[in-house]
Amino acid sequence: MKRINEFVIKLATVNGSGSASANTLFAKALFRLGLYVSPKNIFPSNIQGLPTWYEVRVSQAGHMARREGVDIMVAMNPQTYAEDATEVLPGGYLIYDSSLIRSFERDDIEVLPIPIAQMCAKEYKDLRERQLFKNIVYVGALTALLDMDYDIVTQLVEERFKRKPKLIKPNLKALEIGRKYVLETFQCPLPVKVRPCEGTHGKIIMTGNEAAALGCVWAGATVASWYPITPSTSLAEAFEKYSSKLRLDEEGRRRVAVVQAEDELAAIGIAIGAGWNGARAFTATSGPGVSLMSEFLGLAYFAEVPLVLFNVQRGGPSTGMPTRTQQSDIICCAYASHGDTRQVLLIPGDPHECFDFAAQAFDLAERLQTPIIVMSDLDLGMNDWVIDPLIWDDTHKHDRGKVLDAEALEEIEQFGRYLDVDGDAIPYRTIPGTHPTKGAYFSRGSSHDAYARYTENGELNAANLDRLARKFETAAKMMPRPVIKRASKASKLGLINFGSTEPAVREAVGLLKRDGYKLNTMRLRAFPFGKDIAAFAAEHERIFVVEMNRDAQMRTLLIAEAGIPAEKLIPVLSYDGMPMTARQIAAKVQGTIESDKSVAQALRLSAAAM
Amino acid sequence: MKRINEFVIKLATVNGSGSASANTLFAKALFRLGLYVSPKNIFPSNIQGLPTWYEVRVSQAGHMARREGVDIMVAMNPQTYAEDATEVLPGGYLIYDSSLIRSFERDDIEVLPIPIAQMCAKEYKDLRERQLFKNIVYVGALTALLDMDYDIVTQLVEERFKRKPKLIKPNLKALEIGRKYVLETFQCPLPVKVRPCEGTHGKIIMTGNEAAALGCVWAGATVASWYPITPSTSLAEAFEKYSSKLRLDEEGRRRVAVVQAEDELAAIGIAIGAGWNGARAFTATSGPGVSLMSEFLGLAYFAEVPLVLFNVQRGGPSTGMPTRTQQSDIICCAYASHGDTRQVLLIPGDPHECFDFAAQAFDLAERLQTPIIVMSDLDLGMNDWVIDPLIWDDTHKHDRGKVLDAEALEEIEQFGRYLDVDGDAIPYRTIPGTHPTKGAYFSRGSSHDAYARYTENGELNAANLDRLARKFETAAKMMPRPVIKRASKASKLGLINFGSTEPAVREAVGLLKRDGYKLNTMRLRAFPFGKDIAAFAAEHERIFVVEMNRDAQMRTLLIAEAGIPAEKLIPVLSYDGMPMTARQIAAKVQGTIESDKSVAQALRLSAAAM
Amino acid sequence: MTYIKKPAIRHPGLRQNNLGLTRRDYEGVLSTLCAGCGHDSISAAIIETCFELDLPANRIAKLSGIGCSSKTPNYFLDRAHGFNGVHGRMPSVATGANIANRDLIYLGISGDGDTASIGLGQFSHAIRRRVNMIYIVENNGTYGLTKGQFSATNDRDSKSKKGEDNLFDSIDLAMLGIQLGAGFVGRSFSGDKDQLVPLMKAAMRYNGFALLDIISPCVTFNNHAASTKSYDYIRDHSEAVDKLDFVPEREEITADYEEGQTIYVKMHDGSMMQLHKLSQDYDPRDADAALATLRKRFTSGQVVTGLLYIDDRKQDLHELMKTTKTPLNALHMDELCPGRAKLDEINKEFA
Amino acid sequence: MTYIKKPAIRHPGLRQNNLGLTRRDYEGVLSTLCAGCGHDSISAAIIETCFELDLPANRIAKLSGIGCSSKTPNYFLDRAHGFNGVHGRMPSVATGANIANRDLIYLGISGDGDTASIGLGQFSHAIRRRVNMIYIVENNGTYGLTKGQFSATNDRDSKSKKGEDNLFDSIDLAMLGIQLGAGFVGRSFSGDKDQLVPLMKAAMRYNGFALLDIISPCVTFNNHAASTKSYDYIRDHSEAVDKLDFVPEREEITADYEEGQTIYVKMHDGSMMQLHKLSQDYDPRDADAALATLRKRFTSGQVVTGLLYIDDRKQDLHELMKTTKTPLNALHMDELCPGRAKLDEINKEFA
Ligand SMILES: Cc1ncc(C[n+]2csc(CCOP(=O)(O)OP(=O)(O)O)c2C)c(N)n1
Ligand SMILES: Cc1ncc(C[n+]2csc(CCOP(=O)(O)OP(=O)(O)O)c2C)c(N)n1
Ligand code: SF4
Ligand code: SF4
Ligand SMILES: [Mg+2]
Ligand SMILES: [Mg+2]
Repeated sequence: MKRINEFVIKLATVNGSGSASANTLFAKALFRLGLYVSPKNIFPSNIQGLPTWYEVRVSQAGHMARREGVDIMVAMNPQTYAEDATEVLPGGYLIYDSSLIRSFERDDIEVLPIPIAQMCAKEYKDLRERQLFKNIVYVGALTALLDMDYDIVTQLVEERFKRKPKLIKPNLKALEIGRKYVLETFQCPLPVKVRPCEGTHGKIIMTGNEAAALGCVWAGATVASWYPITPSTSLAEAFEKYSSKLRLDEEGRRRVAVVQAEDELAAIGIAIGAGWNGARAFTATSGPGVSLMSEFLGLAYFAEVPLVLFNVQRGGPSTGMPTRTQQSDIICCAYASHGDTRQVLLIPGDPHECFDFAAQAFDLAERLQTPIIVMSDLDLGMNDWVIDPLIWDDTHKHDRGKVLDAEALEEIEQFGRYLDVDGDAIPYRTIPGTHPTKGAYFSRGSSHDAYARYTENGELNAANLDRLARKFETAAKMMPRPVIKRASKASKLGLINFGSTEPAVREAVGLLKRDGYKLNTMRLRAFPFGKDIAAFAAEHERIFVVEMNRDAQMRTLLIAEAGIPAEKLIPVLSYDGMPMTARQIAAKVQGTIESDKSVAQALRLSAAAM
Repeated sequence: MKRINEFVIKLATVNGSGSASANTLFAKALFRLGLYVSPKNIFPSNIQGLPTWYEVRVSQAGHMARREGVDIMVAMNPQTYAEDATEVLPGGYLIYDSSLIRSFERDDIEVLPIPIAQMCAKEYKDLRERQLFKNIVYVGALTALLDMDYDIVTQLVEERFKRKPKLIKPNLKALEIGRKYVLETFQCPLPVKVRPCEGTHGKIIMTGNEAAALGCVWAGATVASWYPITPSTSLAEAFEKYSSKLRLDEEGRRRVAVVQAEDELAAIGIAIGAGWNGARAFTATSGPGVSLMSEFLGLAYFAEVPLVLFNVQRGGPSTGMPTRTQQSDIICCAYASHGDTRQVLLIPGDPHECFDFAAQAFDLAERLQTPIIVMSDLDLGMNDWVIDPLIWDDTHKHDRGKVLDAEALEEIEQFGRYLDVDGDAIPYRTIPGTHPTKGAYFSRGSSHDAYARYTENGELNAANLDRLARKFETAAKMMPRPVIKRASKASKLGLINFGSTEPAVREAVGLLKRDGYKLNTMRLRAFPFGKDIAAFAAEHERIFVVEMNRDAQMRTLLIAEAGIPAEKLIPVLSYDGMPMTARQIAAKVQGTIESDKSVAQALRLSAAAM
Repeated sequence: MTYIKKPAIRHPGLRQNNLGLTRRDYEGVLSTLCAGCGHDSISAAIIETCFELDLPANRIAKLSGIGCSSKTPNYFLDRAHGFNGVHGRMPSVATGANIANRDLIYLGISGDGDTASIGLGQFSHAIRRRVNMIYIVENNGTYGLTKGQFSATNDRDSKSKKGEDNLFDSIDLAMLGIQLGAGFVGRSFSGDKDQLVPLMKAAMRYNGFALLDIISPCVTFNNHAASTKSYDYIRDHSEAVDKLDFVPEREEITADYEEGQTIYVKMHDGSMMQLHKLSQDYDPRDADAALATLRKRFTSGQVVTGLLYIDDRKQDLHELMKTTKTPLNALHMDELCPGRAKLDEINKEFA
Repeated sequence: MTYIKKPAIRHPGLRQNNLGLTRRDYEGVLSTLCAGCGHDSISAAIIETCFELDLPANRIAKLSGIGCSSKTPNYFLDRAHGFNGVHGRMPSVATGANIANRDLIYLGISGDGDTASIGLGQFSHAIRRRVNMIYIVENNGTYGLTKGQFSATNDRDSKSKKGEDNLFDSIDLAMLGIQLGAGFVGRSFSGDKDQLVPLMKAAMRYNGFALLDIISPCVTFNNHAASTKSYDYIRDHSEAVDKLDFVPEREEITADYEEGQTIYVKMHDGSMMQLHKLSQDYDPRDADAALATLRKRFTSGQVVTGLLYIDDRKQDLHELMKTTKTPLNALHMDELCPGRAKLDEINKEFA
């Protein structure tokens, strides 16, 4: 087994013990060493005292999905010692706090006891410091065990406490304690270790929520209204942080307003009011919030009010698993609200796209005058991903869509808010206060004619509904196209995925290829579906649809909305709340190929054509 | 044109003028004469002063759908004279209040002026009475013009004012005024007229909301919580009326509680609390309310709480057309809430089924421990339909599902709220307070194991989700089966419909048959779909799916959930808010058959097989 | 067709305000409410107020929820943008609109069902957030548009048109407003134009959350305590045709009384309502006293009208949030988008 | 695995109540709240109260919303059914449960976020509806479970752990409760067991809506006004690792003071809270006086504790609705289903 620069290390700690910061420091150091890391924070829905894990896949090759099996377990939580030990692969290592000695019934792994608590007790007098620095101590130990460039680690500590320099020393000391102990006690480094490389040079490491928040800032969003809910909270908080820093006017006043609403209904109501009034506005939430927003989402669809909604998905149904990931709000969002309502979805595949799509979402919302729902998930939103630096093109002109200003209003004879002037089914709107006598109209969720007048004439209303349906066709043309990667032109086997499953899919496709199965892949990035989707389906006999939900929701959408025959689409599902692994996908694909005749037939077809 | 016992009469009045009562009296009299009537109340979303129509299809043959064209128009509203006149078929009649003479530019119809206001002004001193009795006067006139058995009409008046006998005389007088005037003035009866028959003897005339409310009473529902919204309000109000009359205990206290909640979230919350606590509980609402309930619907699905929700659908999206009908909440309800949530729907096709399904819904809710959504619509809910009398089988045992009482709890070792004991994926529940030490559990919307304990173990949670999916399969087996009517065993052309479109479909199928097109029909009555649905689809090459929404929502569900290939299903849609007509359906079907090659092919196949 | 454009007859002699506009320029489409509905009087008062204050209509945004009351923004200020949202959620939409452009006047119109039931949470939090707006509740104690169910402001023990008892105590929105920190709280009666218009003028000029709880009788589903005589009379006659679909045309109820006076106003159903107009020596700047007065009069069945409470020193939401003085919706993209170089800097923080 | 069953060690010497049960029989699963969290003290008080009142746990139903506070019903009364619903909607679920069976005791547990923000409407209407229940707000002025955002009961101008200012005035739930007609309103402090348990006992015995607003400090996201000294100390140390994920283990804050006394209680962040315990001559039956007292003390920064208001004569929801005395969920189907003959009669009305 290749274990240099390719391994999984897992840190088992206790919630609220200060480990999260130490763990991030550790992952960042690995990243600085040039390695791809994909840390997954597996935390409870609680604040203190429950088991928490931080699992870091380290990969020079760039694999960023989770991988089964742990090479090095840092077991700091006696509550979970037993289960933690079982996860270590044969030949792997288990480090634990041996202040209280215990035995682990595994003779196929190596146990490295470090008396962390004892050492801290000796070193620090303050009880809190004792507790806190335990985390830094194990990081220090790891630097030696893994042969990490120590300067990089100490430099990171210094960067981090730039503004609190007095904290640098105690942290460095804690690092030293751990490092020194293992250097003196064990054979360092371990065979599982790192070697600096260039892999991630020039890259950044960031969560999707941070990226999306930055996207909102760069898109010129001025109003954010939200209600706290995991895992979307950090998006709103990051937006508040960056926008209030980057948007100060000459007098120190803010060119932005962030409102913590009293609930999700108010959060989206505020965004609708602001969007209607010409500001770029958004809200961020997760499943329960989306359900609560659905009446308002129908209003925004029907009254044609631009707004952006980030749905950072978590485990459903209901309150479900708030700290786990899923992609299970697909149908709920695509058809959010009662009546003939349909919503536009953007589905980023990594934090880089979270930034790009966040920025695009505001253009699309204003161009289409409708809500744009950006579908992220907990894994994408809250975990750190290694990505290319974010890019902004200074020549980009924010597209505010069809808005008539006072001058334009002067020129036209009669303004009709919902008239299809250009044949693309997108009407012109006006912003309140624009003109003293022209362009005012009445927005409403009740049936209306092309002049925004209330009507109970069923045909006028149906005509308006037809225009909305045509607008959705226009939308399909504006959506980001899917990313298609072909293993072979001739392959009749395809795979469709979207969102955060991308790293697992990329790796799985590699594994499958190695075993002789060539799959062409298409990563969906939006709904409504453009032409490419049906075209891809037409080219393939059997297509695996990878998604993290029980009901194969995207598959349902593909069947219903892209007209793909059901029998073509084979679900590959996972809904235990954990990010998928490549092997999960590869095993399901391979299993199906080998057991299902129709798939085997497709494969033969590909082979014949190859 | 056959115009005896087969015609359409339309009464154009003003909202709040007291016409609704007079119109109902009129329709009921026709019904008593043995005729099928299907009055459609076309009313504005307002209280007073706007145009209102009451359109009555009269049919000895039993056609109960709307029909295009009006044979007799009673135009009482000067605001709409012009449009009302255009609706009259050539050879038809227009009656109007000629207190103010005016001309109607139609020489192909006969205009019958009656100076109604003048006559009332002469007869009644009180201003309100003048206004009010105008309506009775035109009914009186119609009795003579249509040759209605006058005794039946007067008897109806007497029945109605049994409890206010002093009102009988003035009403009879008003009838007389109108009757006398036309008898003296015009050649009575008109060629469009009625002749008593036996058609509806033994039948009743009732709205779906009244029937559903009675169903709830007979099902033993004890808790109703609701928030006013058209067109569901009359369901809750009828339940309150009947249950408080029929459910008094010895001390005059009520064996029922009806709560007008502060909004729809509270309405469903109350129903959930009551259902959880072992009462049969329901709520009734329409589109906007369903959207607001969607978070709670997910909780009830996941925590497995029985409750019944009546969705009396109206025109969407958003506030839409509150006083018009649609079937556009199909998808929204089938998948209500975020996450992998799916809901059970019952879809009655007439008020008789509204009663039956309401009653069954409570058994199903408790047997399945999940929300049951009864999908009605404004046409079904608020208009009068001629149906067979409601039937109750006194031997029916209300099925309360799997509930463990104290005795049962004594016997089992460990109670597991979400254990699949019987292999049907339906667990056992307990009612709070049952046993001093056993059977208590914690209901929650967060992830839980088979013992209702909170868990963040993804696999345990997934296992529970899998059981819920299996429970949905069990549900499919318990659903009322679709009603299949075969025109011909050999026909390869089918038609699927559901709900209130049934009369129009029956009539359309007759029209098509006359023209040589034999369609087998299947009326869906529930979701999830049972086996019959796919079987019906398999038997047919092309199937028309009739529904009142823009997006062909049921068709989507059939494709996605019954595995029917999209190309088989041809949408027949209407979404102008009016109940469909037979001709609308027949024309679309015939047009498609004649223009679409694939359908023609299906037809040939049927012909070959015949 | 329920959209009826008013005939555009111009009376050349109509009085003009300082903007050269006549009252007509402040009107909306023809009301579709019941004849005599109190809500129409409130619309008239709004028109009067805006005309007299020389307000340019396009600098006003009208927002509402759902209900007969919430329809009224269609019936005034045709030149202003309007937003008729969803039931009970006007406060949040108004908050968002206000945040987007602090320079317009926000006129929120709601009903008692819209505000005191489904909208109670949003109402309370808009107050707490000190949104700079005028919030008018057209309070008729009933759900007009859905045909007469009790609302949460309906008096205990009164009867509905169908004869049912109201079981619950009413919520007093003015007291609630003061308690939650509204800076301006007034109450009036739709038929008391002399009190209403000045109160509205003051509210329009107030910088912060101004609540106007306006008693506005519902002609059709009026449900104040039954006064045997006239109530039965009407019931008999509406029941003459068995269903409650007859709405007799009525005159607007008016009230003309002096400060400090308590009067009885006869409702459409013949019942009486007691209005008490605050006297000149009442100090509306003392919240504690205001609440005490309201509670005391409430206990003796009196509805106090007038300017109940005002606090001039309260900062509005924008001041609290320290938003820039230019309306957010008027900022240029180059003031908002930090551009490429700044993004490169941020990238570095994550490298 | 966050479900931790407590070790079932039996101490034979444990005191038994009149039902022969020990305190242990009233416990729940092990709490997963932060060490020192005020909510745990409230759970302990509930256990104490039920034990001492000899209540059979299975005659109690525990209901809650979402939040750290709303988790607590899992940590007491294992033998009672519980329902942990959705955020802010406990009041409606409790109302429904109560309607279904008037004979159980309904114990609703909520947080300040759960009640004063998302749940404000349901809270207010459950009060107005006079649901016979005990409604406990475990009030910490913050959103604990979502990591320390301000709640609507948080004091104006206090600072969050991240150093942001709270811009808005707090909502006083006790005053709101009195204003909306709650029949029993008490306030206490989680660390004052001597006051809390008797107050809970009284609430348990009260027939109607009993509101207990219990100040319950959040160890982790405590956000009362910053006291320079100790606050900075902690910030330094939690920031030592840059993220706010370190939760030092804390002792419960307790308070022991006499009736009529005003004391300062030191919060976890070193700031001070002023508690004022009502004196014996305070008459809790006068709502006007209660409100006046609360408002006055509030203005001077004091939080009044004790039994603030009680009205013995209020009828509860079931009395108002005149529901039968047998619990609705215990009625037999033959008492409920009118049967065939009755239906035939009704058919005739429609013939
Ligand atoms: C979510 C939702 N629930 C219910 C309704 C139905 N509805 C329309 S108006 C109304 C009540 C209006 O009462 P109020 O606000 O007092 O206005 P009024 O008609 O009395 O002026 C209701 C319940 C709706 N439109 N939307
Ligand atoms: C609909 C919905 N919105 C948001 C959340 C996220 N959420 C969970 S707990 C909580 C706040 C809890 O605050 P509080 O009620 O004060 O309880 P505490 O944790 O402080 O005891 C929020 C917003 C949710 N679960 N559901
Ligand atoms: S129903 Fe009542 S509130 Fe509505 S318009 Fe008529 S009078 Fe006004
Ligand atoms: S975060 Fe605060 S409220 Fe939540 S458990 Fe910890 S101390 Fe208690
Ligand atoms: Mg009202
Ligand atoms: Mg809290």
